[in-house]
Amino acid sequence: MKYVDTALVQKKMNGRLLLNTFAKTVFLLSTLFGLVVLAVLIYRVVSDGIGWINLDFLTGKLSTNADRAGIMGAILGTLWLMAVVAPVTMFLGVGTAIYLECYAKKGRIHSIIQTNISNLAGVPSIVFGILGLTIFVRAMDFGNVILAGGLTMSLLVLPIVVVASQEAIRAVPAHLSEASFGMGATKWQTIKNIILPAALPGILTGAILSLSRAIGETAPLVVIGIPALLIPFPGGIMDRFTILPMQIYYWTLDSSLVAEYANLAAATIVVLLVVLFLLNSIAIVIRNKFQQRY
Amino acid sequence: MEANSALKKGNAVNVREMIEEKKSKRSITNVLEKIMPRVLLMIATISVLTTVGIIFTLLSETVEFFSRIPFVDFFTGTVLRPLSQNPEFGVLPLLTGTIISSVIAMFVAVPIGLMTAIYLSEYASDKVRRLLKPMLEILAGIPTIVYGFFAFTFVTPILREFIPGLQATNILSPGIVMGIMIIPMVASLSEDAMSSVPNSMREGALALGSTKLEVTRKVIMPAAMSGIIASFVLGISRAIGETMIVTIASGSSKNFTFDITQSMQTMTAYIVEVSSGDAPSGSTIYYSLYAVAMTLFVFTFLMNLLARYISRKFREEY
Amino acid sequence: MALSQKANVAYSPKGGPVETAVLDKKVVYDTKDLNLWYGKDHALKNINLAIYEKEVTAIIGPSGCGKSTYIKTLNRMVQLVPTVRISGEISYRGKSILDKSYQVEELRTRVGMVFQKPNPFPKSIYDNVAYGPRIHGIKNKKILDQIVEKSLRGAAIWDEVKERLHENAYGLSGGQQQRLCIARCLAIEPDVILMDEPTSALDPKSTLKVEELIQELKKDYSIIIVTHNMQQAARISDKTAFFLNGEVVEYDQTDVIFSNPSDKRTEDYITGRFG
Amino acid sequence: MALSQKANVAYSPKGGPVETAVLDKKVVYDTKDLNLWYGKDHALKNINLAIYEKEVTAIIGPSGCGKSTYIKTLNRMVQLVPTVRISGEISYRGKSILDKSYQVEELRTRVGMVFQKPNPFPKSIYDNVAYGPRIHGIKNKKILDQIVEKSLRGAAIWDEVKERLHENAYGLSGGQQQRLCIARCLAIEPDVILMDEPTSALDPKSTLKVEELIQELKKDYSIIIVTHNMQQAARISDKTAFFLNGEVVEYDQTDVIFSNPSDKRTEDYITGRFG
Amino acid sequence: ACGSGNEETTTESNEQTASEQTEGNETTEEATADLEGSVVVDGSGTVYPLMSVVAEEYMYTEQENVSVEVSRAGTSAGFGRFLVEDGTDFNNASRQIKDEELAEADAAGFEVMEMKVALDGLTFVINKENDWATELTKEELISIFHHDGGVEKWSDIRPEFPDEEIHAMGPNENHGTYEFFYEAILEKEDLVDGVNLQQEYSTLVNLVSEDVNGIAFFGFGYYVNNQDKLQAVNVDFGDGPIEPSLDTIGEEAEYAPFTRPVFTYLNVDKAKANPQVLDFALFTANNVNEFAGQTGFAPLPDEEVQAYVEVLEGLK
Ligand SMILES: Nc1ncnc2c1ncn2[C@@H]1O[C@H](COP(=O)(O)OP(=O)(O)OP(=O)(O)O)[C@@H](O)[C@H]1O
Ligand SMILES: Nc1ncnc2c1ncn2[C@@H]1O[C@H](COP(=O)(O)OP(=O)(O)OP(=O)(O)O)[C@@H](O)[C@H]1O
Ligand SMILES: [Mg+2]
Ligand SMILES: [Mg+2]
Ligand SMILES: O=P([O-])([O-])[O-]
Repeated sequence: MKYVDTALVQKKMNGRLLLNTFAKTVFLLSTLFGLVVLAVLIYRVVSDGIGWINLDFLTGKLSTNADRAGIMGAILGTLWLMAVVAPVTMFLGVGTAIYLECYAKKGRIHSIIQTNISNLAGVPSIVFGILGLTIFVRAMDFGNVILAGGLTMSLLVLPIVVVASQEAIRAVPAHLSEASFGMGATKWQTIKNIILPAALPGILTGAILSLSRAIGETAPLVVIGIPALLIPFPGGIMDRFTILPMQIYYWTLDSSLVAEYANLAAATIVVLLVVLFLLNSIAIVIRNKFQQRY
Repeated sequence: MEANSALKKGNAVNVREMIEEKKSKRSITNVLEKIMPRVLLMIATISVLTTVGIIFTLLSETVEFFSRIPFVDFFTGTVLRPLSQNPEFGVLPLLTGTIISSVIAMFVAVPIGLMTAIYLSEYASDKVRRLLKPMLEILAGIPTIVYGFFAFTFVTPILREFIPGLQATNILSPGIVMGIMIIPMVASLSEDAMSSVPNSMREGALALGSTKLEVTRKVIMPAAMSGIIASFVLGISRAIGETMIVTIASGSSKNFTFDITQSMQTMTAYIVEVSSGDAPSGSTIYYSLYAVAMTLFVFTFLMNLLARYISRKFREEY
Repeated sequence: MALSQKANVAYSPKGGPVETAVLDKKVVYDTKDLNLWYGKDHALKNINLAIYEKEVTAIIGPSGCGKSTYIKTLNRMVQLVPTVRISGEISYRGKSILDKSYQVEELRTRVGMVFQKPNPFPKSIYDNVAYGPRIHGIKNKKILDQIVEKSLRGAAIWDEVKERLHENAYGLSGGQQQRLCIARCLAIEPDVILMDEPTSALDPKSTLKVEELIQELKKDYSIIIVTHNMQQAARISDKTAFFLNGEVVEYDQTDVIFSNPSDKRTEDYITGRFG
Repeated sequence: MALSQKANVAYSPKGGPVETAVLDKKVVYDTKDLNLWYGKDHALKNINLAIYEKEVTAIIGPSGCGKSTYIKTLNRMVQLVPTVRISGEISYRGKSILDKSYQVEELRTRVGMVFQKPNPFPKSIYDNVAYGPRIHGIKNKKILDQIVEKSLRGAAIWDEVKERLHENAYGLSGGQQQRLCIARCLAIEPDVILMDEPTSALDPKSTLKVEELIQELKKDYSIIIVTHNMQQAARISDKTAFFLNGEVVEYDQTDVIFSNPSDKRTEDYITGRFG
Repeated sequence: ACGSGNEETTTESNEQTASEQTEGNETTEEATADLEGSVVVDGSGTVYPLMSVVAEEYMYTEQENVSVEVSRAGTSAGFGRFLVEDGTDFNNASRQIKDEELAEADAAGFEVMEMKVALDGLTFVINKENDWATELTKEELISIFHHDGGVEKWSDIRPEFPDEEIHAMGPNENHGTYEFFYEAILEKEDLVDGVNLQQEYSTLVNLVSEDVNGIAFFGFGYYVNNQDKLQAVNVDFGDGPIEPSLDTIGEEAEYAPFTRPVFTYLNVDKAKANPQVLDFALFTANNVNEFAGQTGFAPLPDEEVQAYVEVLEGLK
């Protein structure tokens, strides 16, 4: 007895194939949707902003006067912020990763820390802002200075560095550390001389990605409080500061006060995107170039 | 080879002796060996302390808030007038704002993200995938402030062409843009889930004469469902916590409404508003900041737990 | 060994015309001058083979000789590998399947395949078997029930699973899973069944069951089976092809191959001198 | 086979006293009633073995029989696996190394190890060899230079690499890498060298080189070598232990094991009847 | 030169005023740059455009080593930061300080000096396409925002107006503008239900510019800079409709009922302790009139400003 009617199957086949082709097209279009938005976004920002980008804009001081306003203060603020975030996250992130991967027994402490890190990664950035405001700005009384902002951002991006470093450390083949132990090296010697150097490209990649996240974050700093007008350049970690995204934020808000501010905001976005693009390219280069094949 | 052993005998360097000799000096190594685990444990504890710090700061001020505003009033109140002469603190306007914007975002991110994932995992050739995936990841790396600007100056005006009643600040436009921002996250996590369905499953289905669409719908997606759903939940969590897009593009009206053409405020935007106002500590509005932040924290925390639970509990055994 | 029928030698090393089999057996697959490359890797070299209806054809050979590649060419699954290039011709029931115009989906509904590792879908036993009929548009619950039962019976696993049709297929043992995969394949009533080392992941008892099943199935289906296990080939197949380095060294009646091979390399392989 | 010396049988299945070797050979390692578990998995069962100075001791047996586990116990590397539990005793030069009080780092500076897959560090050739001396506190550049040269000569690779000492070790061929690993091990002038299938990842030519090297090294070092390859054991070792399922089935002079084994299982293994 | 589309009309005339005033002021052009340190200014968003320009000018031309940072949390919120120990140096305000607030300063142990910096006209703005509500009486305006005004639709005001719902908007309670409106104009009666109160003036500008039925109030400066997007309601205070302009929003002028002074408050103790704070206060007093016009404020009478200069000189 035949249940499967070959003629019927044949008849339905064309419809099924058509549906498949149709779906494939729809899926491709969906994929392209995101890219089209990206292109539009970049085009918009660049066309609004590119005319305003020149050396004076990049190196000038902030001003209420759109024609002479510059973003050097925000650039320096961003750099200073990185100067806090980079070492702090590297220290905390890599330290935590080493502990988790090399020292912690797979037990309670390990799982507490590990779970905690993945939870921390999901905490909204603005909540970190409140933490920073309460702890660094107020309780420790730093005020709304670079150090307070930097420490807040460090905690915010810490999970990124930890997870990336863990992966990098885990990717160092066991036979390398075994060889080191086999020579009578202690654990710390092995970590320091073998594991960390081998994991470094991965760690750096993670660190750069975390920096690029920190550079783009605005919400925590809004909470911490950044002055709308701050002209002098920051000169140290205890100075007040502004950063590129905050400048974009204020200029966007004030575009109703002075229409050109919208262009300044766009120009600043272009600068910010270029910085991010460079950082990510560096990360990719490091990943591709220095990744050792064992 | 004989030369080698000769070299060994005649050699001035006696490594063994030197090692023995240096052993006395190796106290630093030994000390390091002892203290490093502790130092590293301390470093690792900082991430835990961060969480504890978050919970502690939020909780202590929240407790004070609830001593002034009854718990029930806060969670059932539909009026939020924190700065008014006779303030009212109902969180429902913020909750609806948050939920509505997240739902809109997911309406964008779920279908597009999922279809993107399907395309990348099931249809695209290796070459195309390697090209498209990093480009999509750029989308995830764009600062949210840029999206806020985009929503406010580009998406809203376009939408207003089609939706006449749409206000200049509204929840729809930031919702859509948040959705766009979340697409790469949903796409990438779902794609991971689908790519980890073993090839034997695909081959089995193809060998029965299925089209790729059928393989995807009937075999791959059911098998990867837990990962896919987890990606949605994480996407929602991300949308709930997103701040700058809504702050810029949805204004700060505290309407309790379900009309997406209106300006609404989310929990995150409320926190921005109150803290840009820099409420004097001690005032109820100051404490309300923490109560709202606590609510937000609990919300996203539960979402993250849920996502983890789903992807762990319902992981398919192949 | 249960070889009873006799047929002419179907092997034609020079690609010349293949002699028709006696006993009214028709050629299902005819392969002519087939060459296949994975990128630069020449995996199949000048294959010429004719495969007959309602027989079990075994393909043996050492690892990497191209056995899997060959049978995956028969339902064009091999083309899922993007780097694959093919020349030559395979005709199935007289139609050239390597033609772009030949719909693979249709080919695959007529040619079932069973894989080395059992690969049931992560669904219920019932849904596994009903998968094929469903995608081909059969929705009627009653008919599906009948198909599922018939296929599971056909795969000699009905009695073991009839009480738990709606449980997940992963609850079955490896041998049961493999028979389920065979049932899944039977459900679309194929003409040919390709099997790539279907028992290599199974314990001896399950292997025996599947071998018995194959003997049963050949009444209705043409079966091509790849195996590492020469005893198995000898036990269950009617014809055997010996592959080496992508070439067909010898193709003949199974008893001929195992008792009186004409090629020295075949003999070496069968007597365990390499592979 | 280059076996010239004769020694008494050192194998003592019942764990009784091991007879001392003639020819003034001292026992380097003495293993008594060693048992080892990976979690619940009983990987070594009642091992009793005495290993002698300046000899090559080969350990053979089928895959999974515990060879690697055993030699990794000798420098306590096996304890890097967290689930490992050990009972019994191993003494090295008279001291019990399984004691917590015995410093593993010290043990490992005296007992070098060479692994199955060449595993140079991703550093320069020089730094690879200098690694051991450096971690043990030798910083003096001149002394390091001497050590590096001497060790590379000792591992018979000096001439091939002397021009490129500061290039990355991954530029070397597999066989060179393995000899580099041996050089790295020699740099701290160990007493014993443990080798876990040191040639299994190498081509025949490199294998030959390493085998010659081992013959050379045994003048100065005691060598314990795990190998899958029975010909290799027969070629290079003085004594051979045959492991099966975590037990020592037989331990004797290599020529005895290969020509006149006392256990049926040993004979089956050596003649290739299993494994 | 920081206006948008309206440069030709306002800015040029302001520049003239500015240069005239500069002649009378010897201090302005000499950048002595002998002071350093920081001056922290917070408070009113209304006053922000004026004070930020003053601060910028001070840093460019007067003391380049002094950092004057200007924030704009809003008048009341700014007082929150000002009236504490070690708070901000200045607080801008678009309303007068309250007695309770003064009491807080006492409690914190410092003296506060009030300086008027300019005059601002509370401006009601409507959409460009709104052609019916361009002239309203003061009472009609109040009825739109008053909770008891009985007005929901335009047609409730005058029957010939469209039968459409009015969308009333304004700055939120963080702002002095709100409080001025609430206290001085609504006489502490609640605002209409459903009024849309925003933190950012830019949001209000956008909302009204895109909403035919919208009406919002804020400082004149935010209107001046957005004349291309908005139109102002001419208010009839009884003697015919008055258009708010720099000329009409003077203290004695026709728009006076909706005119209010805007202030900055100085922490006197800090001024005494920190020369740069005092110096900036002096600079502000001396120069604020010069910048009032271009930022949308009417300047104060010269005598009034001069009085501050004398008081400040006395603190040295
Ligand atoms: N996807 C692929 N890409 C590239 N080369 C492949 C691929 N699959 C198989 N090959 C190569 O083609 C040759 C034949 O492989 P095939 O899998 O057909 O061998 P086989 O006879 O089935 O071996 P086994 O008994 O191990 O399954 C081998 O050299 C193999 O390396
Ligand atoms: N890290 C581990 N954890 C758990 N079990 C292990 C581990 N390493 C080895 N085993 C088990 O211990 C037994 C002995 O393993 P071992 O690696 O010593 O075998 P071997 O003789 O070296 O085999 P091969 O020749 O394959 O290297 C095996 O059953 C193996 O599965
Ligand atoms: Mg195969
Ligand atoms: Mg081993
Ligand atoms: O910003 P305000 O001037 O209204 O306080």
